[in-house]
Amino acid sequence: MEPTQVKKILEAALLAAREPMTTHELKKMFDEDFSSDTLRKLLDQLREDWVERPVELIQLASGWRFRTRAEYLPYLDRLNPERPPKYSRAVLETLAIIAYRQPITRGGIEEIRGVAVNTNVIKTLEERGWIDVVGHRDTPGRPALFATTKKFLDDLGLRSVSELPPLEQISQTLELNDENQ
Amino acid sequence: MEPTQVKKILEAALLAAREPMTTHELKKMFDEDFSSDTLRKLLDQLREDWVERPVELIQLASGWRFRTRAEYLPYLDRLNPERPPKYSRAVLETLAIIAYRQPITRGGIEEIRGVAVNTNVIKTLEERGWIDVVGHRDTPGRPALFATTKKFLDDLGLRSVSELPPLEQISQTLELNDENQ
Amino acid sequence: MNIASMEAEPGRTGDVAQATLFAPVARIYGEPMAALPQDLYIPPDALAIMLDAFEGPLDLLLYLIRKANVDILDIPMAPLTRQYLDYIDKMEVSNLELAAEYLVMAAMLIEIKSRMLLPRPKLGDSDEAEDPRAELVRRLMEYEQMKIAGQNLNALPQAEREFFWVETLVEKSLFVRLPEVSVEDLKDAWMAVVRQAVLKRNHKISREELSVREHMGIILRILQERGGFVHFETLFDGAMGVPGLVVHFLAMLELGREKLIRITQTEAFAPIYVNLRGVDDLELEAVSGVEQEAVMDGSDGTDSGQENS
Repeated sequence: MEPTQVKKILEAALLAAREPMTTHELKKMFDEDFSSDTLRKLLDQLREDWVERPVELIQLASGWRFRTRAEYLPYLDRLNPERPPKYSRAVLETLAIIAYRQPITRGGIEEIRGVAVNTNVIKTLEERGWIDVVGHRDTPGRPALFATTKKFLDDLGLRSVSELPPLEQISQTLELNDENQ
Repeated sequence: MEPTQVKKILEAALLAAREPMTTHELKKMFDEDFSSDTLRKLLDQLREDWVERPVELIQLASGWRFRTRAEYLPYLDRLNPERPPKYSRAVLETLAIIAYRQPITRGGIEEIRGVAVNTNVIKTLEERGWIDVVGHRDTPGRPALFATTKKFLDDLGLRSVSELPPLEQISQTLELNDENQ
Repeated sequence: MNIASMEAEPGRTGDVAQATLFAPVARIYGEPMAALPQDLYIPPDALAIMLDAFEGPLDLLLYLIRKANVDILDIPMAPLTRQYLDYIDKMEVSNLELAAEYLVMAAMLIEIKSRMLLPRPKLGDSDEAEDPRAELVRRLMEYEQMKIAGQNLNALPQAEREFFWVETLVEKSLFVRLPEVSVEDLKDAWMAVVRQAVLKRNHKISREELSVREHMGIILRILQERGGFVHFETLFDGAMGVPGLVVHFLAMLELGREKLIRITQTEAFAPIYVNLRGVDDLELEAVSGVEQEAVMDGSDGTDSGQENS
């Protein structure tokens, strides 16, 4: 049998498989007695063939399987949307304080929130790429100054921080709410 | 978004799908608002792209799905030595009567077959997801009306009931004998 | 054509076709039974299998008719009824439990046969008389049509039998869905913070131009990127427009006030330099003990108004 034909048969079997397939299983499809080495080479070629495609052939502990590439998962996720995860109140408030009071030190944030800021909160926001250190305050300990990044603006669909709801409006709303109480 | 990228996303979704997918569902993956027509054209292109491959994109009653091409069956069959169960004549005749005479009551099926319909026959077809109750006839006992499902059409590679093989004109004498003579 | 004369000799090709129609093949007394017996003597064991082979009286009748190769529209009722009853008798003699439908059909055949012997009543004005066989023929034809349709359906390629659905692995863990935050969420969070601050009354929430804050970050970023002393002028970009330049300038002053940058000018009209207050300053302090720095660092950070201007 032509290697191209063997590859096509392997491809058909692997695309339809519900479980990873071992080379031992794959061999069963052929009358010819391929060595595991030959089969392995063909599978490697097949993997190469699929490099530009949205699914990839991967070798797992229990065998070979086609898998949807990670970069397409966000699209697939929209088909069965699960409830998106939420940031904790601490993260959101910290982010808000940094956004409205940037550049600000951790001490500054704590002063406004009235509670200590957990390192994880800062880390979460840094890892998201939404805040970073833009300098250090020239006080003992030289605390880092945090500010929001361009990515933060992009992700929230803003062109600049000044597009955030103005504080005045917020204060007014707040006063209004207070009056209503 | 580039049409090539759209096609790749469609491909990723359809290759991973557990059920046939409608254009309506596929649209959900994109921010852009594609017309069904545009999507349909891209799906047709995708089908073209796969013409030489061992799997094919087909349009079924409940949407689009990839399946292995018939010519690879002999190889794939060797992977699953357990053949799917063969349906008895009673099941096949009952299925045909429901498919061609739907919606129909059990009494209606019995009238055509001339014998009582075993409950297991109905159960077999219901469990396969090929028939279900679509209503009740407004006669004493309010008997259930059976019809075939989309899954039935999907599993037979059909888009609608009208694609079922046409009913044969019954000849006055048996053609089977003629063929064999 | 007469059914009685159609007691076919063994080995007829039609029987081969019948055999395929009437699978499963059974073994009776060790002999394979590929087709239904030709004569009417049927061993009791075979009869039980036969009963299984037929899907009911219509199926049995169709078998008899098709085997005899007679015109279904002109069924010879007498021989057909006789053969049918023979089968039924054999089954009853063997004490096989016979489905009631077989007996109902027997009664129907006898009735048709007897009506065939009587003069037929005219149908309305037409000359045509109703054929007593009409209803039976209609049912036989409809049944046969469905029987064939069932076989045709079975011949269609079927999922998981002739083809398999493609289903690639989707590993959810490869995609971590990040929380989404909207401007609205931020506003709510900020309001919660402010509300709390108001309750504590130890914080003055000033109404500050946000853009000044943003530009403070921009300036800090530029200084950090370039490092060291930066020409004051190069920090301004004409493209910002007048309002932008003003905000930028205010941000620069605010940074100075907050002691985040140092703005220096050695003499009047000399170039103004801006640099981050950072490690260098601390080192500088340590070495030369710059007085001004010491004073300012010692201050409480309230508006002194005397800092680098």
